[in-house]
Amino acid sequence: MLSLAHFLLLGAALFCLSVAGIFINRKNVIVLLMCIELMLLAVNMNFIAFSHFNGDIAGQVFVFFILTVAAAEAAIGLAILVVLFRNRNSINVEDLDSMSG
Amino acid sequence: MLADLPLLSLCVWVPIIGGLWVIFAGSRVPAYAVRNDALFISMLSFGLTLLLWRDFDNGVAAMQFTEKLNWIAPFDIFYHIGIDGIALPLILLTSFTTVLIVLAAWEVITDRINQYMGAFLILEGLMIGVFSALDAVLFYVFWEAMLIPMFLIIGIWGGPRRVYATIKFFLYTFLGSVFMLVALLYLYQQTNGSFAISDMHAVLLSLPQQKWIFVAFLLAFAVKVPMWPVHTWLPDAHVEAPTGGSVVLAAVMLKMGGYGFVRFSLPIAPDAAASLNGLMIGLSLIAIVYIGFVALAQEDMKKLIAYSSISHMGFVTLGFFVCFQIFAKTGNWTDAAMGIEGGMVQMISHGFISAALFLCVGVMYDRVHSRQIGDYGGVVNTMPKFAAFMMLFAMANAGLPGTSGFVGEFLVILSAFKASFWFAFFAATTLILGAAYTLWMYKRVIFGEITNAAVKSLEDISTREHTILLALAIPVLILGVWPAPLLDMMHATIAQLVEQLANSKLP
Amino acid sequence: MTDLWLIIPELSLLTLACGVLLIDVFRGHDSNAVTFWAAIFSVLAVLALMALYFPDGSTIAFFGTVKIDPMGTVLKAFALALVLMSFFFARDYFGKNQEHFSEFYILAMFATIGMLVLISANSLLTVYLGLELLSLSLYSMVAMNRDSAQSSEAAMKYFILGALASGMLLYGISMLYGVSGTLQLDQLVAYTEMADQQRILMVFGVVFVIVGIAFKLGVVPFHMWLPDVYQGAATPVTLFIGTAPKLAAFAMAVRILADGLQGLAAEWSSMLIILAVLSISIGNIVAIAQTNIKRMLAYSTIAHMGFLLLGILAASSSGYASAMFYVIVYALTSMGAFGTVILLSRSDTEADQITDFSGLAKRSPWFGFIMLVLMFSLAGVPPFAGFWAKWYVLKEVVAAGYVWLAALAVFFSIIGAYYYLRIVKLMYFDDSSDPQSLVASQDMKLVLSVNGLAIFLLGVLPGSLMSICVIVTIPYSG
Amino acid sequence: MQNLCLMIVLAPLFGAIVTGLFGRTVGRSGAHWLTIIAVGVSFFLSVVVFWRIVIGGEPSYNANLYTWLESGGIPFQIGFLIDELSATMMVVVTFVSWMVHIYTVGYMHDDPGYQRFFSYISLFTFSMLMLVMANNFLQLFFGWEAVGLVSYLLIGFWYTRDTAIYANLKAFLVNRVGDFGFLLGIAAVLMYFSSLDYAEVFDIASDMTGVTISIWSGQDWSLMTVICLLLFVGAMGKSAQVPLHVWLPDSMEGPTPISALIHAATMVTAGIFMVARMSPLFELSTTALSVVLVIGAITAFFMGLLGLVQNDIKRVVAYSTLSQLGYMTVALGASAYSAAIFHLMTHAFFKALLFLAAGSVIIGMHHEQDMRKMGGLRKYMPITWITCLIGSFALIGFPGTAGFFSKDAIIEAVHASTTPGATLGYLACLFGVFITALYSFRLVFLVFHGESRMDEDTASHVHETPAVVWGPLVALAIPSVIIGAIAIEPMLFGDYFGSSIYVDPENDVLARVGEDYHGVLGFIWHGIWQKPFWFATAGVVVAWYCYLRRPDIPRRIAERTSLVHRMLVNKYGFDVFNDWFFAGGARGTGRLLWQIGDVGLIDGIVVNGSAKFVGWWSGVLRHIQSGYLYHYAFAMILGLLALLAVFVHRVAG
Amino acid sequence: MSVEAVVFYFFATALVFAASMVITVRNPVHAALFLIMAFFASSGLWLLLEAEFLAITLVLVYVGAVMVLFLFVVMMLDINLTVLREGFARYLPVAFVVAILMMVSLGLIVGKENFGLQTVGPAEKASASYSNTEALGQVLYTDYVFPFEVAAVILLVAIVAAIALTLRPTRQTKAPIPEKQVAVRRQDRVRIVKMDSE
Repeated sequence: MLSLAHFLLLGAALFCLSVAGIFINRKNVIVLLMCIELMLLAVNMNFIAFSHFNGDIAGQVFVFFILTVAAAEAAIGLAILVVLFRNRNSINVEDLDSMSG
Repeated sequence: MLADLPLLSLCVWVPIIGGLWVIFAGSRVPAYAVRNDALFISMLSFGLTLLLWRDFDNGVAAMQFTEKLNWIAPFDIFYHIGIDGIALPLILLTSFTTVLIVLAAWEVITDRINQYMGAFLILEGLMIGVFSALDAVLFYVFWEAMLIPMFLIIGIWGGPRRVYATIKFFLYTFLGSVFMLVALLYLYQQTNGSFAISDMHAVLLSLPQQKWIFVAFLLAFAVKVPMWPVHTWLPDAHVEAPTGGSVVLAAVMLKMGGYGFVRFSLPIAPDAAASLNGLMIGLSLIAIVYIGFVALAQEDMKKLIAYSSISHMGFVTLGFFVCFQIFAKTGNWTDAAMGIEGGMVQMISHGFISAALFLCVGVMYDRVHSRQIGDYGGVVNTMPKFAAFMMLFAMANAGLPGTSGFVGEFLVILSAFKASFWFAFFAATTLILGAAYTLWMYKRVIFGEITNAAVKSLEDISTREHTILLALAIPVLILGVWPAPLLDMMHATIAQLVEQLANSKLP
Repeated sequence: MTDLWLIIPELSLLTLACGVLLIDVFRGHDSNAVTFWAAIFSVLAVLALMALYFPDGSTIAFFGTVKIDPMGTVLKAFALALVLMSFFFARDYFGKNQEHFSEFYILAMFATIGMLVLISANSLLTVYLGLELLSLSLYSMVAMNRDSAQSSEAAMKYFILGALASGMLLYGISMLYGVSGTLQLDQLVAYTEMADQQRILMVFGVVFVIVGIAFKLGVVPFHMWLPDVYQGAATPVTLFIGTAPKLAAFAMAVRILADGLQGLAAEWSSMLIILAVLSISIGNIVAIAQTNIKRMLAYSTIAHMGFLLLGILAASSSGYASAMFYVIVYALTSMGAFGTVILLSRSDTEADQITDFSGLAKRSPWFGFIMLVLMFSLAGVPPFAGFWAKWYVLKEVVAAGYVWLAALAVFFSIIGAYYYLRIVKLMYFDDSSDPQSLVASQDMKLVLSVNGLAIFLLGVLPGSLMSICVIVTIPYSG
Repeated sequence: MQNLCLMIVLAPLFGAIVTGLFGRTVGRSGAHWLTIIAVGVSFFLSVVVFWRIVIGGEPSYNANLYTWLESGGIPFQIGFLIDELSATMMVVVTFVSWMVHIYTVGYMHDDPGYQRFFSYISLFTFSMLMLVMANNFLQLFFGWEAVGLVSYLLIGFWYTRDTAIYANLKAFLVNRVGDFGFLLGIAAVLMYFSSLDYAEVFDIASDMTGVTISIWSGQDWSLMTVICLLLFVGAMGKSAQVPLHVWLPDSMEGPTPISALIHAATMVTAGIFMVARMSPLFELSTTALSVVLVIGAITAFFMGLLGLVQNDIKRVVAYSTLSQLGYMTVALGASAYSAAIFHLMTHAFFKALLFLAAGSVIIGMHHEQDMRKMGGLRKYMPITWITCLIGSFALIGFPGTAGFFSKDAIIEAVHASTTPGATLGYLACLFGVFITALYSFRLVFLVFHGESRMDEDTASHVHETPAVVWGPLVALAIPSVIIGAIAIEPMLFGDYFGSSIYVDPENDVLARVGEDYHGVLGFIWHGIWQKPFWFATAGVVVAWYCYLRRPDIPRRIAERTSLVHRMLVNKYGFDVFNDWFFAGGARGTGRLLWQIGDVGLIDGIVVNGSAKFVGWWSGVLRHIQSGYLYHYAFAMILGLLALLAVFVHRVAG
Repeated sequence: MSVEAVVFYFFATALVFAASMVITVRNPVHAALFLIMAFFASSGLWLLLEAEFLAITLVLVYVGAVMVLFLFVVMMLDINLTVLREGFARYLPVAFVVAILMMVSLGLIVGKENFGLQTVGPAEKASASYSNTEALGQVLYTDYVFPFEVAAVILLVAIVAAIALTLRPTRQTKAPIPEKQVAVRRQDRVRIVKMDSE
């Protein structure tokens, strides 16, 4: 039988992968944006699993909103990315170091 | 009619509001008008404090002229002020010194004179506020707010290393006082929600509690006094400050520390004070002896006087804390009062003397623009009147009987002897060291042949300077010859304080 | 229908924001002034409506997603007032630079809606949506200085880290939801107060939620975005980010922690202790080394947010009151500080170096004095409002039994005092390298003066604002 | 009586204030007339007081004037105690002072600081009167320090002279060392007697003999010994006893009237007066008396020796003063207080005389003080010569002169004393007589007799000084001769001092000496056959031989005994040692403490060090903010992990 | 092993694999494609959890819109692919350690002990007439109407912001702008500098 733990562990694994992705990715900002999508996916997995096992619809509603927000976020993120690329001609994460200290 | 006025509040707020007025209105009027206004305001507030004195009842230990208004209602914080025999002389000293400072700056300060005068007037009001606050929060607000005008005074009108000095001054004192704030907040909890100083006096505290509170207060007050080893801000601040700044620092601001001890540390944590008095006495004696030697090595007049201030303030703390030892030896608390009274007298007298000495240095500095002893010599030849005044103040600084400088030291040494021969022994070394550094400086600066052209072209003191120095000479002499009125003012209050010390506050 | 009246500020602001957006779109490129006045009018109108519909008690509306209570309304009012002030500063700044800037007002208004939603949230879902509405607007505002590489870099960093933080927040929310089975804060609190065996799971969720809150506040070690964003964004944007959203972040913290997780106060207040200590220490220490005033103020913000946490971690109604007082005073003060940076800036140069403040007291005694008031207020020196903020928070920390924490906090505030003093030093003790007189519009000068005087007045008579904070947080005392 | 006393003290004070503050207004003559009249009034009133108390037998007057302050339940008063002792002192002080005032008119004639000088000496008179008339320790200390102040001002009167301003600083500081002990003594008195009033203290003093005080832990000292020794330290300072004598020779840098008034006749005897005043205390401690005696003996002998090698005319007199003060101290140690006061009085007259004579010589020589450049002045300044000779005879104790009576009495008393150290004291006094005679007549012969060694320019100007100068010489010469014969009987052997001096019957040496006393002539006759007279005669003869007959001998002796000679010339090295050890050491300590303690440790390491430390941390910590996005994210992740580790897994575990 | 378990493990494996590839592949286009795969896999899992509406939405919205947007941007920005993955392996160990640590921390909590069948129990199967879409729809416009409106505002902001950020007047030409020239003020062009005479 599948238990809640299965889905939660899967969600946790996705979460960790996305976090690791943000950390190891040093060249491409787009991949960072993708990692964030992954992270949201992990969270959604949790919500849906809880919603299912608790028999409560609220979790799914939350996921619905997360999906909405994620779409908006992606739009703004990519817009910023475009602006960034226009200004610096690079989306290399390592180049984003004009301010420090 | 006059009796209905909130006299004490006027003493606090007239200079503050007057100061703000001088700053803001003064930017559009010529300098002489600013000076006249500032002088008028300072005289007015001095007059108001004299009225306080006139109506003050020496026989009463309780607070007088009390005023109590709601200030911060949610926490029972009141605008609660009042004075007793400890506060009154210090308030008189404050308003008196401010008049002199205004006079001393008369022609000397040309840059932003309105701000200079205004800063000092505001400072005066804040200092009177410190001495009259009966609510711990009100006290703290005045206490800290003082730093701002002082910070600016040193920083704007100071000497070449003024920035270092003023930041050091600010941070040093700030360091001390913030821990006092924590202690006050802690006491607020212990008193079940009261910031009234009298409630803090009454609350019972265990010994560890008292010790922590005592240490927190000690940090605040020891820096202000200043006690060894947290004294190093003082020489720098004094040296770099303009004359008025040095005067107010030495004459009044250092007294805040001593005042804090008698208003807070001793009555709130008497048992801690009793158990830590060895430390306090030790630090006081180190201040007296160590700093006495250090003063001897100074080449800068202001620095020398600054160090001498530290050494003299050592008597204040010695007087305050020696009482516990006396009690331990004699079992008699009335004996103990002498030390505390000696300390108080020493504060007042040091206020006059150090102010006078800094003004003297200021008089020379205004002419020669040097504070180095080596740049002078033979000043008496060109400035005989000045030399006479400075001789008086130098002698007073050396604790000559007949001047106020003697009274406090005498009383403290007498009571220190009751505690231990060696306390008195080390304290009495100031007789030698104090005379040595003061008179040696006097010798090198005033006596001798004229050493250089600058000294040769000196002009003797003007009428204005004459007035200032005379105004200081009179109290120095009167207090030396007849200090009884000053002590009468304080007896009742100190008797009450001693009673508080005698009763353990342990639960 | 009654519910709609409760959210009248949000509704009206949304309507007006859309109206302003339309005006802006149809007026074309010359729309700056019109948009500005329309935005000003909108905010004023909302403020007026709020005054008319001030709630006399706490009401939960919209099926448990919204909570309208006096605390929220007061915070909203202050947030709107701060936004209003920031518009004046922004107009002056952009006016000097001859830029097209009307999006600023529109995005700011949307961000304000986000704040209002966040402030009156009663559900974790509302918290999330309000937060995202606010954050997304802020990301784009930071990036709005389109030709600046620094701005877009800052926006990118802000965006990525913000998304990471909201991911963590969501993960935490999912755990809380999963364990308690509810998203509604008033139900959650009931659950936290009785759950025992599930406690560890709740705490697990709380950790992630705390990360989200800490990020929004800018608390160490979740503060890394803050200095870069403050520096990189155009000054009015920095000013905007540094003021009103802090109120929203505070509200978020109180809503989640107090409204929703009061039963776990023991745990989360220990977490906040760690964060507070780190923030106060690192914020103050690193600020010393800064040469850019915006960056320095960023680190100062970090330290101040640590102080704010001190009030929250007392976990009592008076603690929340103190934190509320703190955040309002802080926002007002830093508004003035950034406002002065704008005052000094000119069309060709940003005045964001600390040395640009040299000799300000001589160039303009009045604004030198205002900045002096602001700096001493930030340093926590009486008689300015910042002192009372610190005083109040410390009082609550001591009341909660953390005397050592109070001592530590004041110790680091001494270090903090140093860099504020340095500004005063430059203004008052040094001579100006720039003899030109200040260029600024009269209305902005007026706003800045009012701002500085408010700090001064609040310093002399802090009682009324304190009373307000105490009264509106009374519901938390039970 | 109170008004009388007030008049006595306030008259000179008034003179001092007026001439001091309004010197320009009153003018030069105004200044001297005013002060001379004021001190004259004071003198005559003192005589009245003396008459009433001593001759008229009125009871002593003891009353408080006002309360200086009250603290710790103890009132500190200002008041007068007029008894035989103070009445005697008042007369001596005012008389000498008056003479000096008159003399000054001539001596300071050309000095620009004329008014100032009168102001100072009047102020001095006031202070000294306050000292002797005090009825309590506090006022005594007041006067004590006040005379010190005036002494300081007067030694440095010629403030442009480096040596003068060096000397006055030194004088003040050395006196301060004495005052240091004195003050501690007063503190001890206050602690154990709870009063500073003489009468109250002396009343209960005898109850305190058994009381001990612990200074080093475990060692109990007798309270009275401690008090007396501390007080005596004060006396040593003021009365220039070894090793606190070093200031007195240097004080000769002051104008000569001052040397006469302050540094010979009055101020320096304050210590002697004080010990006599404290006799009820000193009598209770044999140890203290013994110390006093030994110190006095050392001073009397060794300081006399130094007089032999001095060439400055005033310094010779100064060392002679030191030596004579030693005699007085010896007398005190032997409990012969009246003898000490008696010698104090006679010494005041003849030493003032000698100083003024020396001053007269100096005026005559146009401020030349080196005796090697004098000689044969007898012809030019006969009055000075005569009076100086009288003074010298009095000093060496030539039978019949005032000095003879007082000095012989002291020597006899010491001889009879049983106080430990009395033998040493006796020997020192005896040999001291020889030395005294030797240096005194060395002075006389070198200055007034023999070849003139003046340069011609000086020689052409030398003349007798004006009457205003020699007048006081004469006025002082008279008592120098006769006062001894008049006063010896009542003062030493009668009940002159009444209760003002207390001597324990066991210690009463004078009573023992008095058993052999049979009138003045008998005393003279007796004296001629005693050793002191022969020692004195020998001294005069040796002086005559060495300095008139064979002036080459002294040089040869000096060469033979170069070590001793150098030691004497260097004044036993006290000055060198003090300069090096105390002055240099204190400055060195100060610099060390300042540079290492304040600048190095407190400011350098703690204050600036912590500022630097914070700055360093700031520099380090800001590198965490690397600017890289992934580091930022990493920090957040680590923060999350840490929180998880601390809160979740700790709670779980 | 039940059918559900087989399905779960299949999709879970696919999901984890796809996610791993997203963060490790060199080419962002490939990463985007793997992300799409991940979305598909989770969509499958969500079906297993009876969240049909969301599963469909995920595919439609994400794969259909968001990921296309991603790909569009990737293609639009002319990125030098070769430098993008340099030095990638260096950070792998650290990342690995962090990820493992985190996985352990998370796993200890969300594992069987707390969320196993013994504690939570299997979910109740929905009845055949149950419509996930209907259930969502019912609450969305009633209970969650306020959040729904806020979400709408968020989308509006996204539109406004995206346009405001990316739409800008192209200033490639050097042509002068007369209105700006006319509006110029003296202090914009001339600065009077005071200098001490040498």
